[in-house]
Amino acid sequence: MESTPTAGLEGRALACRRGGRTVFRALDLAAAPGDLLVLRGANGTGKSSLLRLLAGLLAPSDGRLAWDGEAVDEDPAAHRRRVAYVGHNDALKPTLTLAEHMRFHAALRAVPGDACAAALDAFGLGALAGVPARFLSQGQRRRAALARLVAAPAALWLLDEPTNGLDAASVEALARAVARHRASGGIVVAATHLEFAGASARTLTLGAA
Amino acid sequence: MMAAFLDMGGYAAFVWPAWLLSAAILVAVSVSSVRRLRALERELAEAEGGRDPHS
Amino acid sequence: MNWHRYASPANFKRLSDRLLPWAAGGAALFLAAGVWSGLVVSPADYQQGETVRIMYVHVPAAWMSMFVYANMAVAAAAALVWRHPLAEVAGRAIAPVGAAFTFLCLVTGSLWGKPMWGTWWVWDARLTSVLILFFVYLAYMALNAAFDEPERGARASAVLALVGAINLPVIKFSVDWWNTLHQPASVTRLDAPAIDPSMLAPLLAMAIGFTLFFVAVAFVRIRAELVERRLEALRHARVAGEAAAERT
Amino acid sequence: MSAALALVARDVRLALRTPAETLTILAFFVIAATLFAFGIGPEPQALARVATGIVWVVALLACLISLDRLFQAEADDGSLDQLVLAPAPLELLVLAKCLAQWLTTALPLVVVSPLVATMLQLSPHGYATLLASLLLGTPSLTLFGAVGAALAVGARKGGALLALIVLPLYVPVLIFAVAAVEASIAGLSPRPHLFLLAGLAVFALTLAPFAASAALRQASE
Repeated sequence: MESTPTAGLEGRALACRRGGRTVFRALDLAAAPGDLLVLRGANGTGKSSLLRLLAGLLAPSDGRLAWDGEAVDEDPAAHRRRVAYVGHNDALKPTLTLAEHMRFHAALRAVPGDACAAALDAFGLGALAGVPARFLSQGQRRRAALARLVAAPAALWLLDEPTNGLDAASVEALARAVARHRASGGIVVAATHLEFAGASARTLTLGAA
Repeated sequence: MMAAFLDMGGYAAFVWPAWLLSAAILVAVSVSSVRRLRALERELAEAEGGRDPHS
Repeated sequence: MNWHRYASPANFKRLSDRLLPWAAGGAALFLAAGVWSGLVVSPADYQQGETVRIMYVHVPAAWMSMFVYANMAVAAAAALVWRHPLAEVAGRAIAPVGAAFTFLCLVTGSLWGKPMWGTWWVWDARLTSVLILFFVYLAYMALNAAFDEPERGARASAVLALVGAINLPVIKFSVDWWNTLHQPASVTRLDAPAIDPSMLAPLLAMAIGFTLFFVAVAFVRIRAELVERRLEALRHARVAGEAAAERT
Repeated sequence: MSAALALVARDVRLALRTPAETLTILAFFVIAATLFAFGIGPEPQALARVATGIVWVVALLACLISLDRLFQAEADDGSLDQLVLAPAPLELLVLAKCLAQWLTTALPLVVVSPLVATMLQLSPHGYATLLASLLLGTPSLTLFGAVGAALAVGARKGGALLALIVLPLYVPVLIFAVAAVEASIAGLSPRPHLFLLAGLAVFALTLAPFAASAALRQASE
């Protein structure tokens, strides 16, 4: 009798080929609900590739990725519902205001109405709701991306260098959001250099071979 | 007889270019392909010879 | 059945070493027979005279342009559905050969049309369709080469090969429709004359000769692609090796 | 479904916020047509004979050049990842993008086409069918163009790449559309040609979203 399927995310012997080369091979990882997994490793060791693989943007060239024991590629739509991915750039259209971005995001991810406003306030962007994105600074743009992350009802957060360009207060806001998400049983996998994680964060170092 | 054959009933200007172009294309494709393969294999031999070829 | 083992240059080399001589030898044999029967033995056509001999290269070239594209479409499907490494490489390897045959078909068609209609280019339905097929080949090769990363180019052009394969019948139908709409009564279709047996032999000999030639060249070109892919991997590995060395 | 409608609304709003893009396409449509007049000469009979073909070819080219930013802009600012990762099927979102593109580019072309047709001395019998053929034909142009635009995402900048990919797919649309207009000018019924054009639009509607989505998934790997 197969042991009870491990809850949350589990990758076994994952391999990733990208740009004609094998970025990583035979990589195992597991993240149970409430976990925070921090990816460490120099540039080019595959942190971003792994995050895109976990998000389902990139198919593993080998190995198996499972969620609650069930292979992820069996129900890609369900996996897309449970993933919120923040990449390097912030997906902002210069001529649209923050509020318009949030409204579109809300429709795209089926976000309940009030969550958007709360998310903007959580990152101190409430006052900037009516401002077109082209006026925002690098830090404000990053916070706009994180606001949409927080608003989305996704169990698995995949963050690629989320603290780039953030000031101390925003890093603090992100840390609180991560803690809240973990407390509610969510999982966070983040590639970052900063120690914003606080307590009980597990680390996976890539390219250590 | 040879002259008649070459003349192709007055259509030499069309029949011969057609066949010669066919031959030219077949030769060009085959020669360029083989030469490309040889050059790449030589390059691979050097690259792999220089270091221990893994998997 | 693990096809993947043929993806490595060494294994594929063994396969092609066994089959290549047969394909190349067969091609030479059939082409020689085709030349001999096409140019010397078979009679002139009572209507078109000697120009009918152009048909013995024009029609096989047309068949090859479609046969090679069909191979590309199958390779594209295999590359996209099963991510088969050999299929990804095969498409890129044979496309230029298909384009060469298509170009040959167009030029010989023009050489065949000139004595009959006095113009180098006849907007005959079939010739026009082959012209569009030629553009699709060019688009495939352009898209294949338009990415820094060869694998990305291979998969993008594979999608185009399939989209092209689905659209070619529609394009063929629309060109025929367009041709019949603007059909001036005088221009008869650029049709091969009723094929009587003495003309069938050279036609088939040339067609088989072209096909075997294509198989032989395909082996050579696919091997070259696999070797190039291997070199690419070695270069990446060396760069990664250097990066690792710097870090320690 | 609401995601798709939200995407259409967002893209239309984006287009309205930067009207220059649409106006440039319309300007190209008119200028290119006038170039043909300079090439063929002002003589009305000469122009009238080729007017249908010119109007349609220039409309087709205008549609083509408006498409290369369709997905590349999304890829550049990171929105493409969010679209590919959206719960809604990517094919539906691609259709939404195409609908928005059609509304903001093809429709204006259709509105301006009588002006261009008049400049090219199109016979009066052809106007109604010209509009019908453009309305029925431009969806196929947008959909097949979207496949080309998706395939070219991330490709090295080559202006002609999109044209080389997409123009062969445009041939049937051009043939049926011009045939329809020519038929009505000649006093014949344009219906068979327009039906074929409509059939082509349905064909494009079923093929393009899947091909474009496959290309977009590759682009975001």
